Amino acid sequence: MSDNQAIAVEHEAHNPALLHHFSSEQQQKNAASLGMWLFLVTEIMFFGGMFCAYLIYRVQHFNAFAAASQQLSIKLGAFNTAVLIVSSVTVVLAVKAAEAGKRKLLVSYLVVTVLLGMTFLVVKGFEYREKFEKHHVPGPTFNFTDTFDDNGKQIPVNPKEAELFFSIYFAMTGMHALHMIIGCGLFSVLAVFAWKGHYTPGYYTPIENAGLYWHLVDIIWIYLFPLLYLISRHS
Amino acid sequence: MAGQVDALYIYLLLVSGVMTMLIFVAVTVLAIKYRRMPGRDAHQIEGSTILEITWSIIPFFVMLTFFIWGAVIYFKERTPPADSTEVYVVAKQWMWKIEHMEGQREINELHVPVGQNVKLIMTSQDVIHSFFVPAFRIKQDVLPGRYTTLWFKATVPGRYHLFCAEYCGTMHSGMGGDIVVMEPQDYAQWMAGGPAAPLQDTGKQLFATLGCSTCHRSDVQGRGPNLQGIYNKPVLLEDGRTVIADENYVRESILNPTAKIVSGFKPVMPTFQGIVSDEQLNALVAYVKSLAQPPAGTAALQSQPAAAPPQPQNTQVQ
Amino acid sequence: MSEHEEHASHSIGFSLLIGAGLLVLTATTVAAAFVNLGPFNPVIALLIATIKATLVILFFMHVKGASEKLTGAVVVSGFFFFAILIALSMADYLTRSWR
Amino acid sequence: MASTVIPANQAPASTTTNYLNNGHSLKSWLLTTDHKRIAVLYLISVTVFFFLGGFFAMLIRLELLTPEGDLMQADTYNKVFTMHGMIMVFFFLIPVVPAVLGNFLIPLMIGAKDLAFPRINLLSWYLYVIGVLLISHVMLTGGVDTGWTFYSPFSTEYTNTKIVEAGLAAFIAGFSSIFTGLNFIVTIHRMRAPGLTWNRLPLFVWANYATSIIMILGTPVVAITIVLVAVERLFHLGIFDPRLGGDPLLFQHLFWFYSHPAVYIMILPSMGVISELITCFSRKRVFGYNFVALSSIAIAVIGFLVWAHHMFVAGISLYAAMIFSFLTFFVGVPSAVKVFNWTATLYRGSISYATPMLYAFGFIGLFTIGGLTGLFLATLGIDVHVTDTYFVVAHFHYVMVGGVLMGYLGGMHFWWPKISGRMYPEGWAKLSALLVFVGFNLTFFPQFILGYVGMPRRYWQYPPEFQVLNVLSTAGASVLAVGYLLPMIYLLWSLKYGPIADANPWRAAGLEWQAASPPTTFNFDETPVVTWEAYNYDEIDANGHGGSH
Repeated sequence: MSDNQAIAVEHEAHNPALLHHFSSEQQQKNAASLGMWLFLVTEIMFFGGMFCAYLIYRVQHFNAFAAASQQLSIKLGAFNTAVLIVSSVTVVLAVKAAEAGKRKLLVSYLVVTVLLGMTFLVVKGFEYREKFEKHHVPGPTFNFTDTFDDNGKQIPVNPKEAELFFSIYFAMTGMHALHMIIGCGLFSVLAVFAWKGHYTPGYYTPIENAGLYWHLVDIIWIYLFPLLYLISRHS
Repeated sequence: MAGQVDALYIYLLLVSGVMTMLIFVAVTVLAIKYRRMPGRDAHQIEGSTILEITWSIIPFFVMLTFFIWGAVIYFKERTPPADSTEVYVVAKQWMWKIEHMEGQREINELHVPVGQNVKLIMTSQDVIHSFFVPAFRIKQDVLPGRYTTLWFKATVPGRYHLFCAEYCGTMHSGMGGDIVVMEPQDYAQWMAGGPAAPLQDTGKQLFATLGCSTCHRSDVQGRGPNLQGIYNKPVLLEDGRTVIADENYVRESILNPTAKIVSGFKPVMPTFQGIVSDEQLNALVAYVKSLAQPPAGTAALQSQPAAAPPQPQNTQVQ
Repeated sequence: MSEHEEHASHSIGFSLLIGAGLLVLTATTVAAAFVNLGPFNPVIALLIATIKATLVILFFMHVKGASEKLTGAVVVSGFFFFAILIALSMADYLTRSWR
Repeated sequence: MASTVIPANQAPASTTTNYLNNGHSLKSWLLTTDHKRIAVLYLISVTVFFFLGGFFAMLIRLELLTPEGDLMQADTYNKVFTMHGMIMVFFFLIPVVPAVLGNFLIPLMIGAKDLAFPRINLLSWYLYVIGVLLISHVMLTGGVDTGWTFYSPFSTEYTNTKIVEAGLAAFIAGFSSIFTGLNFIVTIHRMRAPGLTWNRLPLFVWANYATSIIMILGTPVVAITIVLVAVERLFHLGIFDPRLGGDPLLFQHLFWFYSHPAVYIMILPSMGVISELITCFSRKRVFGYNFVALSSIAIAVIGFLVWAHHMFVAGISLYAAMIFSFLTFFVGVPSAVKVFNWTATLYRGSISYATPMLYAFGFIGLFTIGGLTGLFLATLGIDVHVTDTYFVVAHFHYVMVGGVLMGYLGGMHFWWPKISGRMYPEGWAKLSALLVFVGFNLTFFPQFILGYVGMPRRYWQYPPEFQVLNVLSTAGASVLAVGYLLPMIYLLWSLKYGPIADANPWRAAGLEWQAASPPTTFNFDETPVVTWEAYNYDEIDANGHGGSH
């Protein structure tokens, strides 16, 4: 490992964050950015599989999807959408603070982002609890016989199809929530590192890349909200 | 059909045999002719766009002939002639249950008369199976929750292997049987051997006992659509789409009545999922289909003693 | 994502403006859902979602103004292959049995 | 001018520091970030799993020696072929060429010190190992019996074997593959040596680039599909459950969206290897460089448009089947272009029959058969009859074993001097190449016939009329087994007793041959500057050494 150390030492003079196998900081930064974008593409395809399933079933079972969708709370869904959008803004501000070398500002934006993320998760948790109480969680206890339209008339959708909707709902929002949890963890770690002064105006790639991740998770929710909550609400 | 598949197969064998020989001979000849020898250097060649285009386009057009011929056969294989005898097949781990329209039932054996077009309407009670008769060159997966169809015409009497070709668990390899192709008179004799009421009669009884006939009336439009003659006809739906009322549509309308609501009707029909078995479903479907031929259908109806006042033909089908 | 792009990028005020725009669009999509537009309801919902996603990608994720075309190419290819997944599987479902 | 070119034929003294003797502790291997050491770690692990998968293959062939199910129980047989499939697909074929040869060679070929993300590279290997441990756990505690395809609803509702664990193993191995692909793409974009433009890249690099695209775009879809199967089993979320109106065919769509392109993940890197071998051993530039390079990308992209040709009898719509059949023939074109170009490269060459070249010849032959029988399967009318029979089994073994393994073994022999610093014994190597070729054809050619006469795949017992062909196949399998065991033995032997290899024993083009054999930890003392086109064998032969001077 002597070579390794020698080269590492040689670069130490320039920037401690520059890894030995890169020839310049720019190359390293560009590599990290491209890597992150490729990772985001894998995320698109990962959720893409579920969006594909959703779309097919929505076409096949539209009436049941519409009926089941009306059991979701638009208020909570819209509130959560707003929370995520605001958190995306705070991420942008965090990146700008890092760029400007404002350490305390950076830390506070990161903390706010985590708090907003947790708000989202808590609200989501309340929604899930409601689903448990109303027996709208797929499985042996699932019950969907008590749906009524505006005139108080029972809508006779096949409960099995409604169960399919809630299966998709839990799969998609659950996977999204998992990504939120990961994002919150990520930003918490970054906040600690930022507090310790790891990031400088010359090196804040982790903040930028974590930000990209957060925005993508936000975008996924931007699609999930109308697709899951807003099916045929006007009738 | 087997003959057509074989003809295409032979064509493909010839073309790819020629291609394979071409490559093999070229590689062998070149490898020997240009083997390394002292004093002889390689001669550099960059490539040739004309050659590249040639050997991209020619194979493509050859492959196009494969596609067209193959698609034509496939289209025929998937389009049962109108005069087919229908047989219902229910697959389950690990057996084939067969129901003839005449009510005959058999397991792991399918008796058919020679020269008759036979259409199989198949569904599975559990996992995916696949109905494969190598001698007829046909195969179709059998799925839970819907019908798939397949047809064939046997031309030579004899016993032919029936295999399950989609892996379905422990005894997948034991889920086989025979297609017994018989001369028409032998077949008639065999058919006479069983008791059994025709499938649509079973369906008709179910139609009454399940209460379908209270809404799906034959004389007037009830709360559900009149099912007289709807089979294989286009149906206008409430959301503006038009669908063909084939077996799968009838089946879906019994199990998921609200999925496709007929224009002008309300989604009031309850689901029969979990209430009717796959065999009963087959009988109901057979009954609804029998309503498509009014003369025979009505005749059968009239001979039926009416248990409840107006109970004729209708099934749900919203 | 390179440095000069960062500097050329938008001011804090502009980012806040985009954020406000996203919130307005969210309100719009909720409101639109309660108006009966027939078959256009899902179209409107998806259109608004796509506008929002595009805003986030272009301005929050800085794809607009990125010195590198590659980032854009990566994003586009991601959505392109997703579209292939959707389009070709729908090609099956929409042409099944009920012709 | 490139100042770092190490003249060929100047063997580095065995005392110099190279990547192999730079640290001997276990830790120096297990915590290495050196792409070459990680490649060696992969080499060891995929070899172990290749022979484990091969062992299961032998069990299958032995069971099929007789028509009755006599060697093992039906359930055992089902688990055996499932493990054979899972191990070979997820833990051997997908990682083998990219993770071993690609990992080792891509940085060397593009004049970089390492991959862009060395630690992620190590993470990939650890993910692979976790996958391996999980699948071993599954194997030892009861196994899985769904086949590697996990078709729903059998996998979701009916089997009581360890689907969730096995799925998790494939899921984790999938992420290993995603990270490898990500690493390759970034490396190839960002780390090329000065002067190494895209049209000077070795075709092996192009092939791995195309492979990486598939890894990144396809793998996540199968990952989520596996997750959905797992949640269906664990939490009753019935996404594919027909009782809820879910569609088992949706599982197949999502599964094959990845798993068909996955076939190209396997074959493309081997195709890249063949391009390197054919040029070197005919001392020729490749015929039609641009077409060979772009055909890799074309295969990767078109490969995403054809998946439902696995589902022609599954119950998809008539029209969709026709679309997918039509699109499938488009993949045939770039594949054919490659074969034609390799053949044309031989023309007026100076062809040597060294072992790697024998494997390349074998590859062309077997891939031609494998590819052409693929056209049979793309043809709707034929597919209906032969799908899910031994015809399919034979076809994909021709491509995956005949193709991928021939390329891999050819590449392994070609770069063995670079990897180990030793030469392999040529005589034994030629013998094993011959055994593999003969054994392979004997094993799998009868299966084409077997399939056409109607023997379905995944059969534990079969009607007696199929026995003769099955016996032939089993006999071939035993020859094949010897053919695969031999290289392992003599390559291990050569580590100690093989003649020491110099930096460029084949006088081959490519930057990797300008590094020492074995290379030092950082590959090149100084970043090389490339001023020559790929495969400049005329210049090399004129100058007597690599590089352009």
